[in-house]
Amino acid sequence: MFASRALKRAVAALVIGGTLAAGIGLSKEVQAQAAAAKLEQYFGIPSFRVGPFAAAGTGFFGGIIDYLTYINMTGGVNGVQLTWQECETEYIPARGIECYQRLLKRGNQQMHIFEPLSTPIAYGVLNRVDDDRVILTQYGYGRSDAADGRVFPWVFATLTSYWSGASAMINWIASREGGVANLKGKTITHLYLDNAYGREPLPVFRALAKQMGFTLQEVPVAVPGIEQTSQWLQIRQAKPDWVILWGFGAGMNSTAITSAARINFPRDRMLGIWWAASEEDMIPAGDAAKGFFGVANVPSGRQFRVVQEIEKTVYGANRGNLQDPKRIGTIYWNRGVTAAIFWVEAMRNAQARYGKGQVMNGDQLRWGFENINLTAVRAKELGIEGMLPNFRLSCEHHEGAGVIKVMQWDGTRWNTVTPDWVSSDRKMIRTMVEESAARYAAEQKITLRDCSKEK
Amino acid sequence: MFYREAGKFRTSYAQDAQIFPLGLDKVMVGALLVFAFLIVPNIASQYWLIALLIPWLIFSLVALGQNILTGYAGQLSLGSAGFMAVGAFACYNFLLRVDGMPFLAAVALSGVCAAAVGIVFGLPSLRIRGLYLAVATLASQFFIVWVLDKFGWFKNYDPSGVITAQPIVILGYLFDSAAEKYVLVAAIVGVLALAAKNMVRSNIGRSWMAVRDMDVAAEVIGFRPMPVKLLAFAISSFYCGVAGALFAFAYLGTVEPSAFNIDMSFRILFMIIIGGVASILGSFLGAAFILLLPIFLSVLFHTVFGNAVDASMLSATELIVFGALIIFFLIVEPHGLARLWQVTKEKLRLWPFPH
Amino acid sequence: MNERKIGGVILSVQNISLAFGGVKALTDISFDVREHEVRAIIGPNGAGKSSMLNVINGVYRAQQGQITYRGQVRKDMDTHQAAEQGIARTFQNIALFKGMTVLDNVMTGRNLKMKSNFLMQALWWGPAQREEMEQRRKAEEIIDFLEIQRIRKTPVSRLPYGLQKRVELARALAAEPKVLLLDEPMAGMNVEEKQDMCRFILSVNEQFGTTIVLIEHDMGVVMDISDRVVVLDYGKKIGDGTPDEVRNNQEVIDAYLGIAH
Amino acid sequence: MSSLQVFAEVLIAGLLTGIMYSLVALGFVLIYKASSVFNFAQGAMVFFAALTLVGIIELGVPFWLALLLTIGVMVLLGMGIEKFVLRPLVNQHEITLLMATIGLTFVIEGLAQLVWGTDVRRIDLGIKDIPIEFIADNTGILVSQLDLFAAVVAGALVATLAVLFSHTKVGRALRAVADDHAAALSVGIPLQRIWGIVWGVAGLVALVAGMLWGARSGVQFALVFVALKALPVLIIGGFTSVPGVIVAGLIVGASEKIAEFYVGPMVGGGIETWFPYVLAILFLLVRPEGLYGEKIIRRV
Repeated sequence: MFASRALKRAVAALVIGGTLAAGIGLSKEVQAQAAAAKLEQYFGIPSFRVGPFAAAGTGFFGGIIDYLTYINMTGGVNGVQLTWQECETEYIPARGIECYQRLLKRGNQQMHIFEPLSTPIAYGVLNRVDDDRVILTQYGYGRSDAADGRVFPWVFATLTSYWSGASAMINWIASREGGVANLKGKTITHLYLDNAYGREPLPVFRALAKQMGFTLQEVPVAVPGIEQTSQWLQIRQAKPDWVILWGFGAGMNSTAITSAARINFPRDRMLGIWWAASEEDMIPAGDAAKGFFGVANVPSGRQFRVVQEIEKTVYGANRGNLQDPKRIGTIYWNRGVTAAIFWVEAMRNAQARYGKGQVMNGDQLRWGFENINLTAVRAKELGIEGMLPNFRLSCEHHEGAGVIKVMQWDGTRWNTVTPDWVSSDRKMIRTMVEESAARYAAEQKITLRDCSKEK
Repeated sequence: MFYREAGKFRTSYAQDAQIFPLGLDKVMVGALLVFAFLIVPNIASQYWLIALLIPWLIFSLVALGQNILTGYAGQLSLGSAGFMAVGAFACYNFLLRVDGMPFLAAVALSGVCAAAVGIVFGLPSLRIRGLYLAVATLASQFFIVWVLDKFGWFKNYDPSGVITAQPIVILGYLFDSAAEKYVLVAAIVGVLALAAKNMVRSNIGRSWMAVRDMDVAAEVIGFRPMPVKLLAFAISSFYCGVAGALFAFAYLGTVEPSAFNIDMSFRILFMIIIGGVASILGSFLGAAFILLLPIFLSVLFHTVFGNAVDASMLSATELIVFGALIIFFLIVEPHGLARLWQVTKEKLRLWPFPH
Repeated sequence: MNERKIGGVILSVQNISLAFGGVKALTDISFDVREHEVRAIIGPNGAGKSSMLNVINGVYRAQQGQITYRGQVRKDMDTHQAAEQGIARTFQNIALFKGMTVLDNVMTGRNLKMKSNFLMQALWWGPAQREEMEQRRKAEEIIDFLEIQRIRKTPVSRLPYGLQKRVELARALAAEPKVLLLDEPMAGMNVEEKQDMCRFILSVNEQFGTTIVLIEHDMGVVMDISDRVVVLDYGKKIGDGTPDEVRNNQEVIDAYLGIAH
Repeated sequence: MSSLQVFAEVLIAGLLTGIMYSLVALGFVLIYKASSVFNFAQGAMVFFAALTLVGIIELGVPFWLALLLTIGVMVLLGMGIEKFVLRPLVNQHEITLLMATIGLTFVIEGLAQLVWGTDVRRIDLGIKDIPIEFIADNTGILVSQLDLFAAVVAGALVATLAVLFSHTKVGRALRAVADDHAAALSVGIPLQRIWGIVWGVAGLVALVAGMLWGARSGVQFALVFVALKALPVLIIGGFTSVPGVIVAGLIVGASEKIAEFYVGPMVGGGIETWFPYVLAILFLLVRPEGLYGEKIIRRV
């Protein structure tokens, strides 16, 4: 008996020892291999493919990888091949930071762009990117005031930020109501996940409510939000004209929609932020979701040329990353593709200035980002007309166009109902951004970056 | 052979009460300290420092706190992450609102704040036991996060509802690099671990264990359950609070209250169970197991199967293996990794003559 | 060994009645204990002996009656007071601290003598350390006295029953009690163990002059070592006096022969 | 709408939600009662069950057959857990067993996502999650068909279990086991077979919970979180009482909804997260052993 116990213990020791040793050893070896490689631009991909948000993760990072593969299969960026390393974050900050550090270096290659698709993880690395000269792209999430490139030189919001999104949503609602004037006396409910993310747009909504004279009902939903009975009873009492759904995760979003059905609240009076407007958020709600409006920072669909080409080239060659090719053209996947498009676009800009066919470093890529100029012509070349708005970034302005499209769910797919992009109140938002950024800079004793010195 | 008690006679109780009775132990501990404070900071890569060592030390500290409360005082609690949150936000506000507040003082004070909160939420323990208490302590977890989330003051009305840790300055010296932060964390954790060891080998430690093992007898022999339990809650929460402050200042940097979620509380409890209940060493081993093993698994899997296997399947498999390992270790040694270590040590004392 | 002399009354219980819900455990019990004597409480199972001890050191609160201890009259005892006032006890089914070593168990007996606060202990501060060592010496005296040096560092859960009983006695003695309550100290022991235990109890009584109140089933033992005996039956006192008086008390005989009431 | 109607509506909604909590808590109780294991993996089992069901349906298997298959899977899973995880750990400390079930949680979650992937799916029970016109028209109060259906199912489930446990051989054996393992063994009750059965039944309960919750908020990972909702129910109801869990579920559901609805708006809302736990604490201060839990008598 004792002997056997001792034996078991020995085995136990071996198991753990082995795991560790192998873990370290192998990683070294592979790094060595990678180091040997020539003319590769290396990207780190901190994905999450398990856990509550896995559906988002697999779609988004699948899209990124598919586009990178597509670029490689079509000759790379001026001959420079793209290579990447994936790392599972499970959407947990600690794991995210570990991934950031793990991906940061691979052999002699450096990670220059970090896109965790997670506000908590973005916060976890926010204070590191300056030293590591890594670009944190915050593709449609994170601190809205990071749009001020003088305070956050390494953080971008290439897509519309939450604040711009919020403002644009109100603008669209106003247009549905036949003009801002008609918002007076109306009630709009902000149904939000009760954490930093859900509270982010409150300053904007409150300001607009005062300015446009509508009543704002704030209804928080406790994390994880799979139970909203009392919230919807409150909404039923307030009889709002619109409910803005600021949720994350299919659990909360689909529950919100089914709960609306339970009190006969019309779904075509609901408008979901882009984290509450993916196919994965609608499907579980079934018919209840029919008519629901969703915000798109990148619309869904396969009609875009780049999507079709990826499908043809990458999936044709059976090198696609999605387990289920049916998800090609879905919101998260499309968003991932466009995220990668910006990476590559920044690379092209940088190469154009610092040397074609070269591997770019962090500073060069940042210059590339800050000189992104997405004109109609360029969009056509990239095959993303209607997929992304036209805009240009600069040293001061790290946020994209600050516009949205609105889609409606017909029970099986999203249909864009706004052919043109709905704009936000740029001036107001920019003022808020700069105020907030200034406060942050003061608190952190940051000296503002002088953009006039750079070009 | 060399690891022996034989021939080393103790001539005073003080000698007998030492933490590391054997000469060899002392040497090794000394070596360990040199290694930890002189060698590691110089040789360890950024990755090791930031991604592994610093979080490991911080969570070991929380696990220590949890172990004092659950392991020694026998109060099953699930509020640790909540108390960490108190520490983190207290530290931020002390530094923000009190000019010239020294960093270490702020950390200590945030520990005290956490302790105060801990006492309040410890009160039910005077009447509630076991699993019932464990679930009841979840109240603290949820309530604390809710309060921090709800009231902007704690976050200095940051529009994103987060706090950003101020730079760490001690006596005018800026602890900026990973190595510096590591040294700072290691020092604090080391001191508090020693303090914990001292407490558990003193009267206070005995009072905790007495209440844990047989509260009526403890009362009859003269311990007062109420102060004993509440002190356990206070000290445990103090450890959590300090760890929380370090978590925010030496590790995460920018934190939102919901970072200290229920999942974290559970993981901290896992750490002491897998590491060893009522064991200082166990707290460190457990933290390593729960925090680092998944990372090693993922490194291992990605390097072995790399791009050959679909990443989603890889991640899922990591989970399975991790869970299986937990079960495996429990079956091998239900009393945790610390016991494994202890057993090997006892074997070593007899080696090479087992009988 | 010093010649012990029985002193005045140190502890007396008057008209104690205790009931759990409807069940009467003790009805109107009165008796006294003199300093330095060995006082036995006997009676059939369920006679309320343990309840009596529990009332004396405050584990139970009697509904009626009062307790006079060292001249102080109380409605009922408070466990902690009892400990502070020098009442220690052992339990019928051993109540040791299973997770701790013999030494630590005995050390807990010294806890009331420890004055240093937790901060000093945490820092292993000079005074705290000196105090710890001081108390450790005292504890070791008891350990030597009860001849359990060998098992000093053994976790009590690994000890055989007889030894556990002895360790529990050691823990009680470590508190240097004036009055020592022993609840069936010899239950379930073999003859040798019993003899040892008797020896210890008597020498405690003689050397430290500790007053001893013990519950015991083994009549032989009781009659040998105790100065006076109280007999309980169904929660009532049916006899009180020297062993001989009790032995010839008809009621007691009936009770033990099981004459129906 | 009169304030009375509003209150009635909140109350009813709360009670119906409460039943949903009870349904999850039931799984915990069964296992704790039989083997005094706090099965942390219950939430994962709920997720696994629902996912397996829809997964099989997606393969083109008719609903009822898929249901039977899933039942089989869950029973096997439950018994497997008993055999390979808990049997080797028999007689270990409560907390060790708890940890084992935590390890189990990782395994099950991983397994579910490995086998069925991470896509979010929906499950159609044929009952719509919309108000019942009849009640709405006559009282103005909205009651969801699905909620009512769920309540009925839960009630039926509990009733059946109650009958099984009180009138069958297995049930008597289980009660004996629950009272005292050693004693049960000594009278020749096959302890491990009983445990196997109980874990099987728990798997079954998980399936039912998974179906109903899945129909409400989709079949997806978030289902594991419903376990959290069951915890306050457990302490109020007592870890060992089936009826207790039902009553407690009703109490928790109703009170948390009323609190959120009437008090929430005054303090900024979201108090549902902690309210049930505070309620549970207050409750425990009065009755430390829970509503129906066995009274703990501590003698010396």
